[in-house]
Parts: sequence; structure tokens; C-alpha cells
Amino acid sequence: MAAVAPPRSVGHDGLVITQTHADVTRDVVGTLSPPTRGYVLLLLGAVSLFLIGIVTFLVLVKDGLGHAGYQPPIFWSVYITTFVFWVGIGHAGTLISAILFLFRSPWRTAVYRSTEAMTVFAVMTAGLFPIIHIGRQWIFYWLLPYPNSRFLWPNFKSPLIWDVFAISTYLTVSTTFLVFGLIPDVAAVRDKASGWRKKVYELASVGWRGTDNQWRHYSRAYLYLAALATPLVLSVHSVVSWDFAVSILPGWHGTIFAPYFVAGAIYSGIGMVLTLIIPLRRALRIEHMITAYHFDNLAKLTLLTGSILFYAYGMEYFVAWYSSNIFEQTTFYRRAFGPYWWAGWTMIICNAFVSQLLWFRKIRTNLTSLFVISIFINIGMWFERYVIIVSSLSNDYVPWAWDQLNPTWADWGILAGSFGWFGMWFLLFAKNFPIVAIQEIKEMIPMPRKRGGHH
Amino acid sequence: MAVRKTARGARRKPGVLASFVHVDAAADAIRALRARGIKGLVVYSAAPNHEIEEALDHRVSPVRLITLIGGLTGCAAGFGMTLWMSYDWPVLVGGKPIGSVPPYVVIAFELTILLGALSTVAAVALFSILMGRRGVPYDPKFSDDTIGVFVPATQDLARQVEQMMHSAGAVEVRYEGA
Amino acid sequence: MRTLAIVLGGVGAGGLAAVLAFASPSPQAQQSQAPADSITAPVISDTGSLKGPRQPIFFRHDIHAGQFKIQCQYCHYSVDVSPEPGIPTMQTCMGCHLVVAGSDSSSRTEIRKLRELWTEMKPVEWIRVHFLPRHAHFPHQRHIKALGPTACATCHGDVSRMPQVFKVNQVDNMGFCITCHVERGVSRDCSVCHY
Amino acid sequence: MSDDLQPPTVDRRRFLTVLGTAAGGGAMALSGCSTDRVQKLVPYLVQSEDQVPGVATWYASTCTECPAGCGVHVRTREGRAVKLEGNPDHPVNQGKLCSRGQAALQGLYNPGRIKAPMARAADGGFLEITWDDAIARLAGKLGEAGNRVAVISGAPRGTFSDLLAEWTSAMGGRLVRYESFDHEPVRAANRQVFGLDQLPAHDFGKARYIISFGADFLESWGSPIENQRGFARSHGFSGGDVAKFVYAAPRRDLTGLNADEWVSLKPGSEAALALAMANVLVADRGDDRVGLASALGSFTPAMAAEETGLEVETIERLAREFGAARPSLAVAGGVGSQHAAAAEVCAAVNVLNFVAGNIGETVRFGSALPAADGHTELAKLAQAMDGGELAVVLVHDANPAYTLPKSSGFAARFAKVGFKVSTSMYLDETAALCDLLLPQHHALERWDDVRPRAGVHGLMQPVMEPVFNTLPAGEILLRVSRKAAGALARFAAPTWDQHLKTRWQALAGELGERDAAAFWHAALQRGGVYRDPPPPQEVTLTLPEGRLSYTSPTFEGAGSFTFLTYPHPMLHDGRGANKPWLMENADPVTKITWHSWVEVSPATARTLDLRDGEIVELTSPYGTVEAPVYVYPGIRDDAVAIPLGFGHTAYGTFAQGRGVNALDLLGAPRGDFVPYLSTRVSVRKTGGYRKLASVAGVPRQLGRGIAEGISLAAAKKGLTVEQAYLEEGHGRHEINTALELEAIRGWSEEQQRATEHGDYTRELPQWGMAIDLAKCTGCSACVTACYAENNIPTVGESEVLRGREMTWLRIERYWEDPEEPGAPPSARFIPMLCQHCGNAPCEPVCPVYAAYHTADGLNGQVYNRCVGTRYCANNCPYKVRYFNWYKYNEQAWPEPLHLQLNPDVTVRARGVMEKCTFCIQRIRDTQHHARLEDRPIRDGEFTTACAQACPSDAIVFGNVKDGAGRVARLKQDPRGYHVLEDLNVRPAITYLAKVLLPAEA
Repeated sequence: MAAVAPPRSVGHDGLVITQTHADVTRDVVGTLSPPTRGYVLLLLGAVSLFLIGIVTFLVLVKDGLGHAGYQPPIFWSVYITTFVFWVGIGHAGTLISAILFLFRSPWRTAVYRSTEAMTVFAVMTAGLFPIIHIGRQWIFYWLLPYPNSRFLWPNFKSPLIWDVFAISTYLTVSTTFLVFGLIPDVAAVRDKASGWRKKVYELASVGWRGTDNQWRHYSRAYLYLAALATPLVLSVHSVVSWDFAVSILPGWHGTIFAPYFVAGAIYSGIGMVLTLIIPLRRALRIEHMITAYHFDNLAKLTLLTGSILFYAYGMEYFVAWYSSNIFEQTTFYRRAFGPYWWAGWTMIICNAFVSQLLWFRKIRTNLTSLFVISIFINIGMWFERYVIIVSSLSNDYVPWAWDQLNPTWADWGILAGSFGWFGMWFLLFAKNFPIVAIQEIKEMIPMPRKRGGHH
Repeated sequence: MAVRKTARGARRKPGVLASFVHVDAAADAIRALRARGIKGLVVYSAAPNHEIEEALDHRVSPVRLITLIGGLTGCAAGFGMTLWMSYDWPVLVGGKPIGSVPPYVVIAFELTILLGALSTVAAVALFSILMGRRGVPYDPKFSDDTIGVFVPATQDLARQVEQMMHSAGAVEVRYEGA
Repeated sequence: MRTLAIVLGGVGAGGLAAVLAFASPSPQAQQSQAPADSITAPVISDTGSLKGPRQPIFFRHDIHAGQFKIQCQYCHYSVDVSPEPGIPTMQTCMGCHLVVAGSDSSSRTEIRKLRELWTEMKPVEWIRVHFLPRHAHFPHQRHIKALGPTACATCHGDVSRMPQVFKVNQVDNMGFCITCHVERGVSRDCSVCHY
Repeated sequence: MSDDLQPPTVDRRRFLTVLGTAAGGGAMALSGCSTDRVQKLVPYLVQSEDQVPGVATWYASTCTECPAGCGVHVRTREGRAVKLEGNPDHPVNQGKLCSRGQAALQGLYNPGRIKAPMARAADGGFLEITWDDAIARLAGKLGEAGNRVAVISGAPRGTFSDLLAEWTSAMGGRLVRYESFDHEPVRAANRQVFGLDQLPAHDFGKARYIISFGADFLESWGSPIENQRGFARSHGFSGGDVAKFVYAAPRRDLTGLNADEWVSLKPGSEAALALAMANVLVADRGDDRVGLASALGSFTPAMAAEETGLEVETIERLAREFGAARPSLAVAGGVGSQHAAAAEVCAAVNVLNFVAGNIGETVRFGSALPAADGHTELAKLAQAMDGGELAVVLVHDANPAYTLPKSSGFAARFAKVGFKVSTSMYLDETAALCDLLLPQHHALERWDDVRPRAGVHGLMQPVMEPVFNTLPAGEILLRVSRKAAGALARFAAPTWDQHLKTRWQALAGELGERDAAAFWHAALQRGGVYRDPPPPQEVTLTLPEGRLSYTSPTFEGAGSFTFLTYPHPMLHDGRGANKPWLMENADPVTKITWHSWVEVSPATARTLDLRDGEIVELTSPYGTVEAPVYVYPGIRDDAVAIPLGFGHTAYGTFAQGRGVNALDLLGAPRGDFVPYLSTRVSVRKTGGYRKLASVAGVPRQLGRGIAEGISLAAAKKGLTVEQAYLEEGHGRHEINTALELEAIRGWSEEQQRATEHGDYTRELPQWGMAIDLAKCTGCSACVTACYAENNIPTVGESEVLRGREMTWLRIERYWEDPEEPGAPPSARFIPMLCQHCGNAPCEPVCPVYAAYHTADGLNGQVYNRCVGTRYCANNCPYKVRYFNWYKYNEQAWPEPLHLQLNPDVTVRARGVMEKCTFCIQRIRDTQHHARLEDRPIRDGEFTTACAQACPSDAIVFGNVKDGAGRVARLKQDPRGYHVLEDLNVRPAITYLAKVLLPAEA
């Protein structure tokens, strides 16, 4: 093979890429090396959390939902909060992989695989919650329109059925999107692997060889998938928001809910992305692939969505005041000064205020500060859903029915289990599949030219 | 010469397999081959590449049609299913009309996306994998940093093609018999 | 023992009338009155091959309802006034079987079982064939009113030909009810049955 | 029912051989949506004449839960009682029944019942024995005892009490009739000033002005159901007017919360107020009959103001208001205000009634209620026990070991008796001290009768086979007589049933009935014999020595708070504490369930830095109790209160160890009654905390117009609530413009039209309800009825603490802040249940159509379809949907309580949402009947359980489409409004606003 010096090439938008195609393959395949002790410990931790969740769930199925802290009129609490939290997390991935793909943002390339995996696993996690939280978990499938001996169909007017469709579509499409994007990369791994692993990757690469014909269909299809996933990602959290917005509950039935939830979802999703990839890039030694440039961009997106949230929070209060509706007013007054004031302020500080720190470039590019902020975002966004769900339910129309919630071990057990389940899948994925998109990075790196210069 | 079969069971195609490190060299080679009227080229690359696509000058992929059909089917199925099921056993809820279109838009939308996406993937599977050519020689480095060009050729034509490849700048050229 | 005497006395009077009215045991009399499509219940030697659960007493609907044409309501006495069809009391059974002892050895064995239980003042614990789950309310009286007194077979099948009753229709399957309700244009509002 | 006086026929004895496997019905199977099935069909042995499987049989009987003697109808299914309702023919309760009466069913099936005769074993426990053995033991002991025998029995009079009296005296023994709340002060006062040892009848319905001096006539005083019916008539705006009701007491109980004005006087000073009022009236009218003017002369308003802490003007105003209304009614003698000089209060009130001319009008003598013997007799008996004078004591229908203060030392004295026998059904505190337990039949299992008043002979008949191995108490007496012979030999009736029927034959003769069999038959059908009450007895006022006495109340103890205690409206004197319905159906005043509490006023709470749930220790000279605080605006600042009825040390798992016994703070009875108001206590904050098991959320309406009120003037003018607000200048701000409103209306009409499809186009009834808040007293009888009818599980204290009570129908009690600051808030009660909205928000959010709208206008809930997403409950603005968090269906009815379940109503499994169904099982049942008879349903042919029970008749149910029906007419009432009308959910329940009287008018 003729020795050709790799050009120090400059990619689009001034993004400096110092690697060759071969480097990319090597580095990424390198992430799949045998696990370290730290990885195994993390995985064990995740599995134990997951087992806690399983045990909690089994107890709930055995005795009923009573173990959880439900306190009428709060008929939804930690489970639905966590459900919305995970669905929200699941939004960053598709945003980065699909929407930014359509916008041709070059910085997505290095991070989109990990965020997309996060999306799939977050939605997988979220998808469990509707089953966990219902009273009779063993007949959850009654929510599906399948022909049955009772001649009954589900009620398509119910937002919960919309949810079933939205979440299952989202899970299917985002999984498809992830797997689809993985195929050329798995093929690349296959070609570097040996032994039984090669066989497995061979099977997983479904005969991908990177021929011109394959690329021709693949590129088009990827574009269409991105085009389909873009409205989907916007719709899914809109549908989730309508779970609340179509009700008549003060604090829930806001027309602002769909954009508000979508912005919140992306905000929380990027928060989780930051939380995951800041340690991940170091652990997998791919610091040179995911750089300050990427974090700066992620942080800007966080700032944008955080500011939208800030606006939405303000708008909610404004509308409540302006509506002259005493129910609405009471709900929002109590959100700030009622029994859930601590949750309300946690949400406002973590989301609206903390995100504003990202105006500063120094903070945006400092990984430590970014990591700390990302943790605030995660907490804040969980509490946002907690506040919307629990505090609104705790004081609706009839004061006689008002009450407050006391979450119990069964609430925390399922919450912990969800993190374990998510973490388990993410860790397994990171060790077995290319966490950085080989093919797309290569697409960005100009190939060596015989004649030199740009094409 | 004995007929060898690939793992897939397809008959191995004879031809010249050339490897290129330089993308412009590969593009030159493709252009030259096409100018000679040689058909059935297979070009391997680790990532899609504009120069090569231009050199090959393929028609636009028919995947988009399948995506459209899938999406429309999903939309129709969404509205059809919700309305039919509503009237199959009419149940009144909340003083809303039995068949209430606005909420059903959500279902129709989701099914549009779902079937659209699934049919897109199915189309790729069909066109790229199931309908793809079998028995073409491959080299693992094509998924790394090398562009491969396979030219179907009988033994007598091979020499000529090899010559062309070398002159275009191939780093490796070999003939793969049937 | 005193109560037993009273009971037996009552049974004797009521039962005799019933016997005369419904269950003439003489085959000759039966033949002379029987219409052309009369059923003669078969002699059954192998009860193991019969469908349906095996009952503590081999009570033959095909003999009672088929051959002797005793109306369903004679035993299932509350079917036209109550949601429940009513299971015949031991007294009803003894009304006839105080006198009727059976025509062949197998029936005599079964009737002896009945009489023994009666003397011990114990009820027969029949194995239930048709169930509805408790959340489904099926008012028998409404169905008898709408479909007539012979409509039992619609759900229960032609019991008069069953030596041992078995489930013909999936009556505990909602689809079975709904099909009929849709066919006849009757309400299928959920709360008609579920409350 | 039997036609003759023969012994009970086999029919009644032969219902079911095996309870639990009823023919066809599978009546016992507890199943919500699971498919557990009854595997066996067990036939009846003999056809019972009055039982058809699947069809309810009703028996008439009489309630024995309190001395009022209401008539009941018992609904039985497959040979077991499943519900109690009032007997419409009965003159006392006219078809209505209170919570306590309805809960008798849980007494019948109580898991704490003594299941067979038992004798004290060597190890101190009880050992089951046979009846023959038990009878022989008692007969033996009686034989040895000679005349050293005593019987303590409950007060109700009837054939049994006659037999008991004869039986005791035949042995030369003593009989003490003991009733914890026996109105002894009232009778003492009547003896004093009218010379009559009886309780009068009070006509609340006729009174145009009512003042109660601490008499809780809606709860325990007199005949509560009858009182409430009358109160609703006079106070419920039924005749277009409202009789003002003033409550003069240191604490507002439920009765007090229904008052238009609360006169908060110093504890024990009621007599001063009553005498001063009489004084003012006498002075105004120049009335000097029987030397009244002079006798009352010293009781000037000024003196009374000093004594009561009221303003002179208030006293004079009350007196003149009272005098101006004809007739008026003053009542006194409630248990809570029973202090040492309680008889003086009643005497003063007698004078007041006499002065105002109410005697013979609203207060009628001559139809005496039964009387107990008073505590003097019991005290003497206790003395005798102490002195070892008694060898055998039999306790029947009384629980003195619990209902007497510990300081009386009854238990210790009772323990000294050689042989103690109890006929109690339950192992109560007294029974637990006994040596022999002879459990008697429950009232629903036996033949019996009571005579609650002249002209009323209530009959009881067994409605089912006994649940346990018990005997009627009369039967026990007769069997013992047979065994013991001797002096008892003359009680020769072969059985108790025979004895009773012989008596009724005699009664037929006394009443001039020639056909005794027909008389008996009619009595059985009607639940007794009711003759018109005798004409009111003429009475004259005589003042002993021409004087009226007033003693300033004195209290024992040095504490800074007067200690008040009062009958718990549900538990009465504690006898209700073993019935989960009564424990979980919240106290109508405080809304606390399952445990005791200490009421302190808001001002006291501020002074002592107390908040709800903080545990305080109350110390009187007689004892100390600890209980959590409930800050209650209806109590004076100088008093604290604890309800009676809790703190059982025995009496079954539901009662035992819950709360504290307020009697522990009281001294022994002196004279003829327990002085419930006699001590002062000191209050100490312990630092402990215990969340109150309260069912109340925020008890203020926050301007949301939930329980609306309308002034009497506006109501008389026929204004709507809205119009009344406008007139007062409180018009509501309309957010939408007229054009917008029209558009909204047009859109919603169009929506409604779009719903017409299939069944929804048919001409079907539309069920609806009207609830008159002017009549509702908050008594919660409807709540108990709902529990009974609809198999609602009681969830227990721990779940109530988590707000998970399942009350399909709950009574919300809101505090209304008064116009002038500082005055105590008034209370508004509103029954809140599923509103069966036309545009129900709960329905469209259900993913599986488990919540949906039926064609006859109900908000249906299909339990077996419900998967438990609970969105419906979130989206219900009235919050009337209840979720089965746990397997309540397996916990709420420990055997044999499960026998009470209504077989017509699905028992809901866990994970399922449930709510009020407007008693759909009754609707469907009535439809079945009508269809069989080919006729339409008639208005009033049936009603929901709550409407049936409501003693005030505040709840009316029916077909809204039937223009002539009661509901349709009430819905046209100008006072009608919908709760949260603006949500456009179109509720099927119309509330009629409470009519408010200004306090000073």
C-alpha cells in the first residue's frame, strides 16, 4: 500500500479533524476492547438497581399499587413523573440525529450515536411505566386495538391511547433509526473482529459491504428516516403533554403545553447527554473525537431550550393571573407558596435560572461546570414533572378533597429500577457497539487525493 | 475451473478488484470504465462519497416512493381504524361525537410515521440487501479506508481492465476468478 | 327427627301430585301419549365417555326433560321471575322419587343415592356446568320473557338429549352474549350487564 | 311468613344448608373482576315459601341499637340479611334509618361475636361448652344462690323485659335497668315541675322557633330520626319559611352546627339563660300563673349575663324571639351538658316551654318512652356486690364496665361477685369479666318485641338462620327455669317463641282484636302494631315551694379548662365501636375516623401552641388521657372536649385499643346520672404527634360556590343563587363576551347532537338527583346506606390516613367565615357524590371505555373493563372516584362479615376504579320488574340507597324526563344550582342552596 501522509484536513465549519479513516476505525473499534473493572462495577451497580425495581414491581403486582405513596386526589405521582422524565430524555437523541441531520449541523456527528442510543434506552425505560403504574398490570394489552372475543376496541379519544401509539411509534422509529445507522459501522467492526465476535457482527451487519448501490439507497433512506423522525420527535412530547393538557385540571390544561414540553424534553435530554458523555468520552478514550466544540454546541442548545422553558414558566404564571380564573390562580399560587413550594422552586431554579449560566462561554466549554449543570438539569426536569403532576393534582376544584403526597419505598424502588434498567442497556451498548458513528465521521473526513487540494 | 460458491450460495462473479486510497483516483477509474461502456461496476467505500457518486451518476433511489406509499397507507389506516372501531361499537364518552376526527389525527399521524419509517427500512432491505448483487468479491479493508472497485470481466478482458486500474492509481489490483 | 317427619309429610303430598302430572313411570302409558318425535333416552353403559363434568348423582336430563318431557321450569322454578334459574330443591326431587324408584339397576342405584342423602338431610352438591363471572349479571327472567319459556336451549343447548349436561356454548364468554344481542338488536350498553 | 301462632315452621329453618354456595347465585363469592368461580351448586333441601333465589325477601322488624325503637325492613337474599332500611309504616322513623341502625347488620355478622356458650377455664381463658352444660351451670349456681341474685339489663321494654322482671323477682333477686344515656335529668325535672315521671314527645316539625340547651337531638337525644324528620320540616324551607334554630351550649355538636345561631355560654350555665328568658317573657306578658313572676324574679337577664357570659341584649333578644314564635320549642338534657345540677336545666327549660305556651303543642306528655332505673339503683347494686351480698349477677344488653367511669369502681366490685353471667353477643368489657358467657341471638335472628312508647309495639322476627351457636335470651331464661325448677318452675312456656306469641295473643285481646291470627299476621307484615299516640296529657306547672333553683356549676379539679365529653354521633356510648362502618364513617363534625381526638378552640391552640395532630395530655383529678389535638372553631376557649365511645379494652378487633375513653377523666356518678360535665382538666403538650385520620381536606370553599347558601329573604322572593348574589352586589365577573358565550353554547349543542347514535337516540329515562342543602343536616346516614348497598370496603385507619377511604358518597363540611371578624364560622354540609355529568370529563380520558355514558344518562363504570390508569379520577373535578389501591375486597370483610355483601353489586377487585353508580342495581332490578309486568317505571317506585335512608328527605332521585316526577320539579326550584357549573360538565345532580338566616333576626 502506498504510503500517503494523512492530510491535516479541515472539515466543514472550521471543525478540525486530525484523523484519517483508518484512525477512526481504530479508535472506535478500540472502544470495544475487553471491559475494565470499573465498567464491570458500573454494570453490576446498574443491574442491582434494576433488580430493586423488579422486586418492587413484583410486590406491586402481588398486593396492589397501595405500597406506593398515592394519596388521593393525587392519583398519579412518581411513576408518571418518571415516565415523562424518561420520555423527555429520549428527545435529545432524535433531535440531534434527525433534526440536526436535516440542518446539516456537522457537530452532531461525533455525539449522535451515543445520544441516539440514550434515546432508545430512555424510551424503552419510559415504555415500562404505563404498565407499572396501572392498577391491573397484567391486562395492559387491553390498551391495544386487537380483535378480541368481547368485540371491544380501545377509546381513541383518550390521550392515553394516543400515548400508546406515540410511545410505541417513537420506540420503533428511534430503534430503527439507531439500528439503521449502526449497520455500516457494525460492518466495519466485523471487518476488524475475529472469532465468534466476528460471526455475531457478521450477522448483525446483515450483509453490508458498502457498495455503491447500498449507499445509494441507504443515504436516501437515512434522509427520509430523519425527515420522518423530525415531526415525530416534536409530536411525541406534544402527545405526552396532551396527556395533561386535554384534562380539565388547573395547572394541566394549558395550551402552551406542547411546545413547553418539547422544549423541556430536549433540555432534559441534552442534560442527560452531557451527564453521560462527559465521563464516557474519557472512559472510552475518545476525547479527541468529542471535543470542546461539541460541548459548546450542546450547551448552546441547552441554553436555547432552557430559555424557552423560562419563558414557558413565566407564561404559565402570567396566564393564570390574566385569566381571572380562581382555580388556575390558586394552583399557581400554591405551586410557588403552597405545600409544594420546595419542588416548585427547585424546578424554577434548576431549569430557568441555572440554564442562564450558559450564556458564558467559559462555562460552556468547561466540562466540570457543564457536568454540574447537567446534574442540575436532570434534577430540575424530574421535579418539573413532579410539580406539574403532583402539585396540580393536590389542589384542584374541590378543596375538601385536597391532600398531599408522601412517596414511599415503592416509589423510589421503581425510580431506582428505571435508572438501573437504563444504565444497564446503555453500558452494554457502549461496550458492544460503536458509540461514535464511524461512517459519518469518515464522511466528514476528506479522503486523500492523488492530485491534492479540494475537490 | 471449479465453480466456487460464496457463503451466500451465489455463484462467484469473475472480475477485477481494484483498491484505491485516493478518492479522485477511484473516481477517475470509474469514469474511465464507464466511458468504455463497462457495466456492472461495484464500488466499495467506507462512507458515501460525492465524487464517486458523481462518477457513477446513478438515478435517484426509488426508496422515496416506497416511503410515500408507506406513509399514506399509515395515515389511511389510522383514520380508517379509529373511525371504524368507534362506530363498530358506539360508546358515548364525555358528550363527544362518536367518531371524533380531531383526536384521531394523532393516531393517524403516528401511524403515518410508523409505516413510513418501516417501509423505508423495508425498501432499503429490499433494494440493497435482498436485490443486491451476490458473489462479488470483497475485501475487509473497504470498510476501513480503502475504496474498492470491482469490474466484472472475463479472463480475456481482465488484463485490459487491470491496466486501466493501475493507470488510474489503484494501489492494488487483482483478478478474481469465478 | 321431628323436623324430618314434617318435611317428609310435606314432600309426600306435593310430590305425589307432581308424579301424577309429569312423570308417569309406566312405559305403556308413555307410549300411548307420546308424540311422534318422542325421545327415548338411550341406555348408557359407559358413563366415562360422556361429555361434561361427572355429577355426584348421575342425573339424566335426557330422561327427565327428554323422555318424560318434564318442563324445565318444573325444576328450575324461578327462571321466569328471578335472575337466578333456581336449582331444584331436594324436596322437589323427592316429590317424585319417594315413589319412583327407577326402572333399571343403574337408575335405581342413582335414586338410592338421592334417597340416602335425603334421609341424612344433606343436599346434593352438583358440579356447576355454566358459570358467569360475578361482574356479569344475567337476568334469566328477562330472557325467558323475551324469548319464551323454551328458550333455554339458546344458551344451554338441547339438554333434553344430554345424558350428562355439558357446556355447549361459551356462555361465560362475552362475545357469546354480544353476538346474540347484536343479532336481535337489543342494547349492548355495558351497564346492562356489568354493575 | 307464618300465618299462625304455630312454632316456626321448617321453612324458616331450611334456608340454606351451606351458606356460601347458594343456588345459582353463588352469593358469597367475593370477586371483582377475577374469574374465581363457585364450583358447586348446592340446592335447598326444602323449598322455602318466602325465598326465591336471586330475589330479595323483605322482613319487617324493629331496631334495637338505641332505645328509640325505629321500625326496620330487612332485605334478605338467599337466606341472609344484606341490608337494613327504615320501615315506612313505623310511626317513629317513617322509613328512615340512621347510621347506627343500619350498622346493626355489622353487629349481626360481627367477627367479634361470641360463637358459642363459653365458661371461664382454669387458665383464665374461656372454654367453649354446650348449651346444655351452660344452662345446667347457671341453673346450678342459681339454685345455690337463693335470692342473692341480681340482673343488670338494658332499658328497652317489651315481652322479654317483662319476663326478665318476673323471672328475677321469682327468685327474689334484684333487677336494675341500666341505660347509659337515659335522660334521667329530663325525667327528674319533669317529676319536679310537672309531677310526671316520663319523657315527653317533642314535635320539632311544628315548632317555629327552636332553642336547644345542649340537647343533641340530631344525634343521641330522644328519638334522633324522628327529631331530624321534624327538624327538616320546620327548618328545611319546606313550607316557604325557616324556623330559626338556636343552639346554646359551650360546644357545637352536629346539632349545634345546624343551628342558625350558636350561643356559646359558660359550661353548665344553661339554666340561667333559660330562666332569664322565661323571666323576660313573663315580665313582657305580665304572666303570673302559679307564681311564676316571683319565682323567676331573681333570674334577671343581668344575673344570667353574669352566669353565662352572654350580653344582656342577647338574652333579651333570644327571649323575645322565642316568645314571638308560636309555637316554639326549647329542649335540654343532652348528655354533653349533663352536670350535677342538670335537672335544674331541664326544669328551667320546662318553665320556659310552659311560659311560651308550648306544653301540649310541641311538648306532649302521655306517650312515655321507657325508662331505666337511674344510677342510684346501680350504685346500690354495686355496693351490694362489694359487700359480697350477691352470688350470681346476670348482665344482659348492658356494658357497665365500659360505660361507667373507671372511678366508679364498678369493675372491681363486679369482680367480687361469685358467679357472673353475660348474655352479650360480643366479648365486651363486662362480658370479659364474667364466668359464663351465654351469647344471645342478634335481634335479626330472634323473635322479640319492644315498646318504645305508648301505642307502639314493635315486633322482631328472625330473618335468617343464626350465624353462630347462640340462643334468644328469653330461651335461655326459660331453659334455666326448667332446669332449676323451684321458684322458677312457673315459667313453663316450652320455648321463648311460644312465650312471645302467647303474649301477643294476649295483646290482641287487650287491643280489642278478635282475630288473633290475623292480628299476628298483620303485625308481622307491618313490623308491629302501631296505634295513635294517646292524646296529650294535661299538665300543670307546680313549683316546689314556689321556687326555682339555680346552682352555679362547680367543677372538680384545678385545670384551666372545663372538660366536655359527648356521645359520638356514630358510636353512641361506645356500642358502635365494633362496627367498621361506624368507625370509618367520619364523625360528622370533626370528620375524624377510627380514633379519639381532643377538641381545642383556635384561640386555645394559639395560646398553647397546638396544631392538629399534636398529642396533648389531659389530666383531671380522676385520671389522665392522651390524644391528638383537633383545632375546632365550635368550642369555647375555656373548654376542651373528647368524644365518648372510644378506648375499648375489649369488644373485638375493630374497637379494641383505638383511642381513649373520655370517661377516665370523670368522677363516679352521684345521684341518678353520670355527670359528664363535672371536671376541669389541665392540658399539657407532650411533644408527640399523630396524624389525624381525618377525611377532610381544606375545609373552606375558597369562593368556589360548592355549598351555596341563599338568604331567607331572597329565597322567599324566589331568587336564584346568582340573582341573590347580584342583589347583594357580589355579581360574578363573566370572562366571555356575549358573542363568545353564544358561540360556546352553539358549539356544545352541536357536540351534543353529534352524540346521537344507536342507543343514544332512544327515548330512555335520564336519571337525576336533587339534594336540598336546606334539609341536609350532615348526619351521614346516607353514607352508611351507601356502604351497605354498594359493598364499599372499609379500609381502616392506616389507609384513611393516606386519604384512601372509599366513600362513594361523602359529606363535605365547609366552614363559612362570618361577616364580622372574630365570630365563629358557620358550617355548611354538602353530600358529594358522582354527579353523573352529561359531559363527563372522566369518560373520554379512559383508554378502554371503562368510564362511559349510558344511554339512560348514567356515568357508567365498568369495573371488569377497568385497567386502572386512574386518569378518570384525576380528571374528575368533584373528586368522587375511588381506587382500590390494595385488595380491599379481601381485607374489608373478615368472616363472617362477608355475609353482609349485596349479591347484586360486584365486589371490586384491587386495581380498579369505582364510584357512585346511582345504585344502578336498583335501576336494573326495577326495570326487570317493570318489563315482566309490561309497564313503565313509576316515579318513586324505587330510589337510591342514600335517598332512601335520608332522615331529612333531602335527597330525591328519579327520572328527570318525567316532568311530573319529584326530581324534575325540584330541578326547577329557583334555589337549584350545579356545583362548578362553569365547567360545562352538565351534572345530573342539582343542589338546592341552603337557606340562611341572619344570626340576629
